[in-house]
Amino acid sequence: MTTPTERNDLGYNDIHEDVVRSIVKTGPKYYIALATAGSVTLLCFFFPWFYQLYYGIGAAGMNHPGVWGTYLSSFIFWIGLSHSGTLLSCVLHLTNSSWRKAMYRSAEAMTLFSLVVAATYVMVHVGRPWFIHWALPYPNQMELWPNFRSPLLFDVMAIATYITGSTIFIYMGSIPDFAAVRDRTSGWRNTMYTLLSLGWRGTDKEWHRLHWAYTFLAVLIIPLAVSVHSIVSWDFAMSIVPALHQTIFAPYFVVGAIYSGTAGIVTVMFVLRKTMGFEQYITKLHFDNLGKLLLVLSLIWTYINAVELFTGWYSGSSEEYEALGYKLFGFYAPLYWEMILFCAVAPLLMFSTRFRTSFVPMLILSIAINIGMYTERFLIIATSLSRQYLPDAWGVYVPSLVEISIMVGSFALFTTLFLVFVKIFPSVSMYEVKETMATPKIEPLAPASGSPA
Amino acid sequence: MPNIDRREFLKLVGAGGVSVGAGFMLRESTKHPREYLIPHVVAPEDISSGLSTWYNSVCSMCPAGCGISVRTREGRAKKIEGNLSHPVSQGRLCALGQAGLQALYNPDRLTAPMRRNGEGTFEEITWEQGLKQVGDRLDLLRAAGRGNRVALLTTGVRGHLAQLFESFMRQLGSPRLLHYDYDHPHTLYAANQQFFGEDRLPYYDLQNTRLLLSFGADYLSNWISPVHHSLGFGESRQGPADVRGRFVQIEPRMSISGAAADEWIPARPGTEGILALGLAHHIIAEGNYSGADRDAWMAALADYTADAVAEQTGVPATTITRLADSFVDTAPSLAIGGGSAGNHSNGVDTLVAVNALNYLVGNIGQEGGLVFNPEPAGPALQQHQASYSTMLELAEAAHHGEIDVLIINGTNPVFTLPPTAEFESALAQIPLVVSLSSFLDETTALADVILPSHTYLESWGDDFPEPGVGFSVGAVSQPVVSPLYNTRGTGDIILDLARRMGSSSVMPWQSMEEFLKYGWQRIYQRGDSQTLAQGFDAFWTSVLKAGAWGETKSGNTAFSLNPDVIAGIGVAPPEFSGSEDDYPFILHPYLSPNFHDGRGANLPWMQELPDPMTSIMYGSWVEMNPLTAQQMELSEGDLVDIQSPHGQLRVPVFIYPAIMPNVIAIPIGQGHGEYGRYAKDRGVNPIQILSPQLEPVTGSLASSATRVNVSATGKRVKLVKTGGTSRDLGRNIIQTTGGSGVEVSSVSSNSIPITEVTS
Amino acid sequence: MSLFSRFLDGWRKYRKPGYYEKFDYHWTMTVDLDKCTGCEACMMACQAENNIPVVGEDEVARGRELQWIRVERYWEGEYPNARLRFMPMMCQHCDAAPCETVCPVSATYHNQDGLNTQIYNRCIGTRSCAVYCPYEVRYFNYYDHGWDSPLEQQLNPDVTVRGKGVMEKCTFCIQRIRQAKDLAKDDDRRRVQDGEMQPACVQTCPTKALVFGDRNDPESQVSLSMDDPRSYRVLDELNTDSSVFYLKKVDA
Amino acid sequence: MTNNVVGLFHDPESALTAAGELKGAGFESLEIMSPVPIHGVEKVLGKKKSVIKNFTFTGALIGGMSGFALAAGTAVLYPHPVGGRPIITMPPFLIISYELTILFGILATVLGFIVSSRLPAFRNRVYVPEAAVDKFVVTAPCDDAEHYQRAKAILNAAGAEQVRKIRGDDL
Amino acid sequence: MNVSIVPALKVLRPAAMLVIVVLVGLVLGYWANATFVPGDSPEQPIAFSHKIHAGDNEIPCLYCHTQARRSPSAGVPAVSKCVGCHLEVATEKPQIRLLMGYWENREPIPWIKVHDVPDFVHFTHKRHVLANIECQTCHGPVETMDRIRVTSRAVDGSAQAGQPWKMGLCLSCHRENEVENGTDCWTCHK
Repeated sequence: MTTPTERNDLGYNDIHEDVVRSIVKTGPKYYIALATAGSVTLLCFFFPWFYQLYYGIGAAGMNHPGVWGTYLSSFIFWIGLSHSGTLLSCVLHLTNSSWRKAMYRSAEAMTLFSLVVAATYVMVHVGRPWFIHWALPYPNQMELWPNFRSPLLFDVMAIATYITGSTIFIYMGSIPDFAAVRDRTSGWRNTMYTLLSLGWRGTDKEWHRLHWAYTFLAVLIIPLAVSVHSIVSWDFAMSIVPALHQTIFAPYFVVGAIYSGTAGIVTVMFVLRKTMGFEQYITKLHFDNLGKLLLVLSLIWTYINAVELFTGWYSGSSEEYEALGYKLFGFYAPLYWEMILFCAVAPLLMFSTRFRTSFVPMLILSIAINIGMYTERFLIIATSLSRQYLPDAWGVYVPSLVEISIMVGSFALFTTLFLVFVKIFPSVSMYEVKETMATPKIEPLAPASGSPA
Repeated sequence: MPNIDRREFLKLVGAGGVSVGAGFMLRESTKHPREYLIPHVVAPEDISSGLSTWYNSVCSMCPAGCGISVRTREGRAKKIEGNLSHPVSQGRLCALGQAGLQALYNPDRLTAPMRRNGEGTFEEITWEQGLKQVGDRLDLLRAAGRGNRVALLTTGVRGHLAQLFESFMRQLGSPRLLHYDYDHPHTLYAANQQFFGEDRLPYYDLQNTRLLLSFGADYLSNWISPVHHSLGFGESRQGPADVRGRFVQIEPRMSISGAAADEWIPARPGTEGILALGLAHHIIAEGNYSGADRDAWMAALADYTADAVAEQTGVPATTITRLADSFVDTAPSLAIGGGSAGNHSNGVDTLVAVNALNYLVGNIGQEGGLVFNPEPAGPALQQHQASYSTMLELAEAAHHGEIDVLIINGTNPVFTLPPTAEFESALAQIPLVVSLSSFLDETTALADVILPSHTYLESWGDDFPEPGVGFSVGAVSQPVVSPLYNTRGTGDIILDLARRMGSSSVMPWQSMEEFLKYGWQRIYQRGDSQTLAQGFDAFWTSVLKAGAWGETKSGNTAFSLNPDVIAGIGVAPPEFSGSEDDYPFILHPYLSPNFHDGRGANLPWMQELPDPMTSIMYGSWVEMNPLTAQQMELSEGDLVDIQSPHGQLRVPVFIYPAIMPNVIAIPIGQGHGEYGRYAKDRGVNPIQILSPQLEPVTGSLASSATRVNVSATGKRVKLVKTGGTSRDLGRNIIQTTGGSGVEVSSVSSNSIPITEVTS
Repeated sequence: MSLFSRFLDGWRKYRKPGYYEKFDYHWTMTVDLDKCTGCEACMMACQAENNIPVVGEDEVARGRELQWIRVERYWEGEYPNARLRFMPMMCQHCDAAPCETVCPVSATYHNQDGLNTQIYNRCIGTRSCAVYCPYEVRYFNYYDHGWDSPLEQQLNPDVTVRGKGVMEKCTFCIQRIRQAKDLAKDDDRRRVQDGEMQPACVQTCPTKALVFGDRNDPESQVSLSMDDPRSYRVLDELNTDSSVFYLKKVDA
Repeated sequence: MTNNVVGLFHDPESALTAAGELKGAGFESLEIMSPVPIHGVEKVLGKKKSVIKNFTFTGALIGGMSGFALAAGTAVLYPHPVGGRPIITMPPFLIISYELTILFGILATVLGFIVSSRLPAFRNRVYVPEAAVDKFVVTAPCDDAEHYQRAKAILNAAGAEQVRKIRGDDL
Repeated sequence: MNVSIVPALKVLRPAAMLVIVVLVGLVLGYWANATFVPGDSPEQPIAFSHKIHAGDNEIPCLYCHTQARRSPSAGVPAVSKCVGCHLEVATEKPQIRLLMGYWENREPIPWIKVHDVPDFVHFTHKRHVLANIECQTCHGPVETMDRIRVTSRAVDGSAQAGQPWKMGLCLSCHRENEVENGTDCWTCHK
């Protein structure tokens, strides 16, 4: 087993210090970043949203055939981004991969916050968000309940479950670390961590219970995560719109989600590494492994895309044929080819180990992949709705300024949440990193090329 | 209880207080806003809250004269539908008729009398002021024996309002009573006069016809009585179980009727009459006409052989002979002509030729052919229809200072006359221009005094549809709502002015309602003994209730042709102003299905109703053949300059698959400079560039005889339209049957095309 | 207990597909394409009857028109043999409607008259029904549309004015159906008679191309019309089991 | 309140040895606090059985059933037929059941964890902050000085860096 | 070192107290408004008493609300209807003088609507009256009220004073009586 740390001379204490410092010591740069992200959120996300609430959803660019637009593609994007964090973490936990341990906390946080942003997007998307509670099952005097046959309601249930599950999962994994931070803080922080850590002491019994609870959660969350994105795909696939009504959509969405989520992790890893001083914990190894994963995912994704085109073409159905042809050569074609370049062609660079282990190229690629994946979601909605059964009702949808602003703002919202997160949660799991290290000795080990078990 | 120190306690008390207040306000804000129940002071008989009341009346949105039923609730008109018992509309109504509600509730209505003040703007005045100003002037002129310096220009009203106008002008001693409408079919009247010797339109029995040849008449959209024609069309198509009527449309640009037809035949603009004579020639040459005057016909039509006609019209000779043969073989059949075919320099000749066609196959006076109408039951009137040249005369008289007062009612000549008529400057020469319009249209905007009239839904009136439906029909238009604004009925205004001129002895009626009742006495007298026994009041009530009155006396069925007519038959090639080299395209302006001659443009519903053929809303466009557009490298939305010898317009292009390559078409109706917020500054008005070409017989404007050239501007706009792709791409969405080789089960099918036409 | 028995009762009854054994009335419309001239009187009638707002030029340019019934136009052939065909397209009131299943709040469902309902005040505006509808006849209120005063006085008091964020569509003039049933009840009549009630579009159609009635009544005009050999349903291959039948255009 | 003897070790092996010896010497209720989970602790302090899996299973079961009951029950309470499907439509309701199975499973697991690990701590249990950083700590309750001395000796012999006496609340 | 969460909870106690006080305050304020400032019985321009008319004098409801039997709306009587009796009856009372003032000025009386449902509810009086449902079932014991106040029918069928109409109440009655199409949304919402 390889250790995740770059240097092998780190002791338990060093990690402890590094992580606690990342929480307690806050420089002006952090505040500047937080203020910037916060104000961008307000200005680009909440302000346009309130404008839209006041005047109606017409503030966005939706129209008659294109009743869905970027709000829904952003929703899928964020849900997709959420897919790698907790899911990957669970899989790696169950397979006992040690390289997971330095990165999984922030990956899970990414899951959680992208889910929050996605859930917010549901509110942004619907025409009358002030009645959104009608989609929740609760007893009311109208004796009306939501329609449990609707794929949208599967979504509601799945996302609610996924948010709950992810929150609990990240929290549970953090309890020992909260306890560790608790001992080093005072004042309100101490109060907070005392409560968050629930009085954790690290006894053998507690570790044992935590281990099992954590494992069960991981087992439960893997099928959940797969179901979540399948269900999101069913919002589309259960319609009879040409090019949406496809059986391959569930795996397509799941793979796409993991793909974009993994790319998102690479981006977040890079940023954390640079800004939080985690160079020792987030290493080339992580990028290398994530790169391999990305490469595999990109190949699967490309394959599914090819299959989608092939089946559409082979079906001989005029509607399918037209819709797919429109995707390739119609109004939105530049976006399609951009997507193919970013998501299918560019990732082939990762066949090179040198590329995988270089930080900046990986960052650029990961961002490109996510741009491509956003485009993919946009195209799924925009092209299919533009070319449905009745040619007389065809039309084109173009996003409005409000939509673009809210999209930009959603990234700021995500960043804001993440910035708050890094000051509350230990963004590297201390105890699991310690676990992978050699047992502390009085004299630090001499740097060695091999790694002790 | 834990210890709480004083400060803490005060803090809590404060917070508690604030939140109690917040809770209080929260509840306050959730309370239902206060609504009121406003009772009547005295309960009216015909208004029951929560229940609809229906009133029958007459539509005035176009000259067809459909009967309407208006649904009202709580004294407000809610919906206009066709009156089931009215023989013209039979319960059906077109889009424009239904949008009449928006004329009533139009936010841009004139709400009170107005006068132009020194600064050139309008200021509100009282009715007394306005009527006094006009009445005094009229009285002065009448007293001075200069009543002929007064002109009354009205839209084509019928019935007792027309009679009222007539007697009013008679009191003034002025012959200048002009009924002017852009769309009035002068040439059709003239052609019928010439052929049948009757200055009245016959009834075209579409319902029973088995083959209709329409030469340019857009009978389903704007021609004479579209709703009634539509009823006939539907009935002929799929009414009887065993036979299906066949419709053929001949015109340079496919109209709604062309789209509905089974066959659309493009003929060069202005050559429709030649084509009709070509058919006639073939019929006679094939020996299918055996009348005594066959030789005279043969002589008159000698030049119109199929090949010669094919050359002139651009319609293949085979098509001509095929049409002619089926026109003979199918009985009853009917040929109608009008619209653009009548708006050429040879308009009257063309329509005479169409009548000749009917004559030759014996369609005249036949069911399913052309049926003569009896004398309308309404008051006997002289013809006051003003053609283009009449309007020119009026303008000239005004320029010469011969007109002192011009009263304008409901017509908008500034919009519907080409600028070459110089009507606008003529208005400026007239010292007192009085408008009785409900809206500030282009003409009213130039008036000196505006005495706004009720809309038709607020006022009394009556109508005797012209042409009738083969028998006499009349209907009373009654107010269905109380007036919204400080306006008065046109008839009431005229009566008031008459009183002020001291004409009370001749025109003693206090109101239009009274005058109507007086006039309808005469119609009541026509009734049978049973009706007479019940008295006039019962008759009046029943007419109001039914919304229609009619009697089944038909017109004469016998017809003999004046032999002189035959010799005069012949259609000259159309004349166009401008040379073909400079102006390679022929402009085909057509009445918009939505706006008619522009009168519907102030109705938001009509503005947002897609044009049936193109789905365009809210604007103007020029239709071009795809090949022409391809040659000129134009595509949909490209702005082009349309230049005629008399003006220029800038319009976006719409590629129209069914228009002749050298013809471009622009709908009339948009391009208003006034006429309220919905109409103003939207699109273009093709009348603005028409050449003042006349039809020599009637003096009407040959509006389809303008040549233009088209030049690209390099600019583009996005056409506002609802339709996406107008090809079904083999998806078989609109399915068809029939033709040959299609198996149709025979039981109870009303769908098998029996009328086989060999093609 | 009653809740439980209701549930048990329902369990037996409600597991059959379709749920309704028979619709009380099965309102159906036929559109004779051979008669339709594309005059759009139906569109105007619908707009007037159902308080459909005018959205304005800018909104139409963005593709946000509201038309419960629209006239689709398809060109065929090229000049000089070009033909234009019209097809009125309104909510098809499918008995197996894709739009109904997807609504998360049951704002649209099938009622016992065989109608595809749309309950405006329940709608939360997910617009998914519009995506699922293959006929694209569901229209969305992107804004609160106003009426320039006094145009609001023409509003039909029997039809709710829809606010922003609400989906709307053709109802077969449910207010008229309800009123006809109401009157039928007054007369101790058990059923609404054929022709007693017509939606606004059918009522006004100048060529009588539209026919409306109860399919359950074999004598009704619409039943006869449906049985015409020309009858077909648009996009029937999608198995939406729609209640609007089109009669093929005769190509003669 | 009880007194505890607490030994701090630098590595887990010595802590485990010390714990084993303490146990051998008759000390009960031993605890090992550590910054990371230690392998082999069960060999020394005896096998632990967790009830969490029972919680998870029960929760999931209840979740699945209540998910279906929720979907089917509410559908029956106010039937809204949609798309020609039965009121109780199996496939979608099974999806709802599936999601609720997982949701309740997760919630029950958390409950199981809280119950079985006796968290959150409302009392001040014996604790050594270094255990959260890098020390492995063995604690044993000892009532009197004699016990304490004995334990201290054992711990020191096992290589404890420090031995302390800490008062802590009862569990 | 402390592991117990109790001290931390104690630290949070003031904040928790504040939250509790605020919540209690909100509820209290809401309740106080709902109870003591009833908007459900507004003061009318004329203090018309249903108790005197419908109760003491036993005038049937439909005598004045003539529309209820044939229209969705029950209607309020025209001023002339009031005057019809009060030209003779109780002419000297101040409220009647008020009424005559309106009559003489030919002004309608701006009655404030008490029982109101949202605009998207299309309730029809006609069907309910023809089904022989007592007016009191929905409007409460009007004949005992000097000033009319909002009343609704509770699920058990009793009158519920001060409570506005809720959809559940309509539904429960429709279910109980197995009204034809009684639970079809389009019966009331269209």
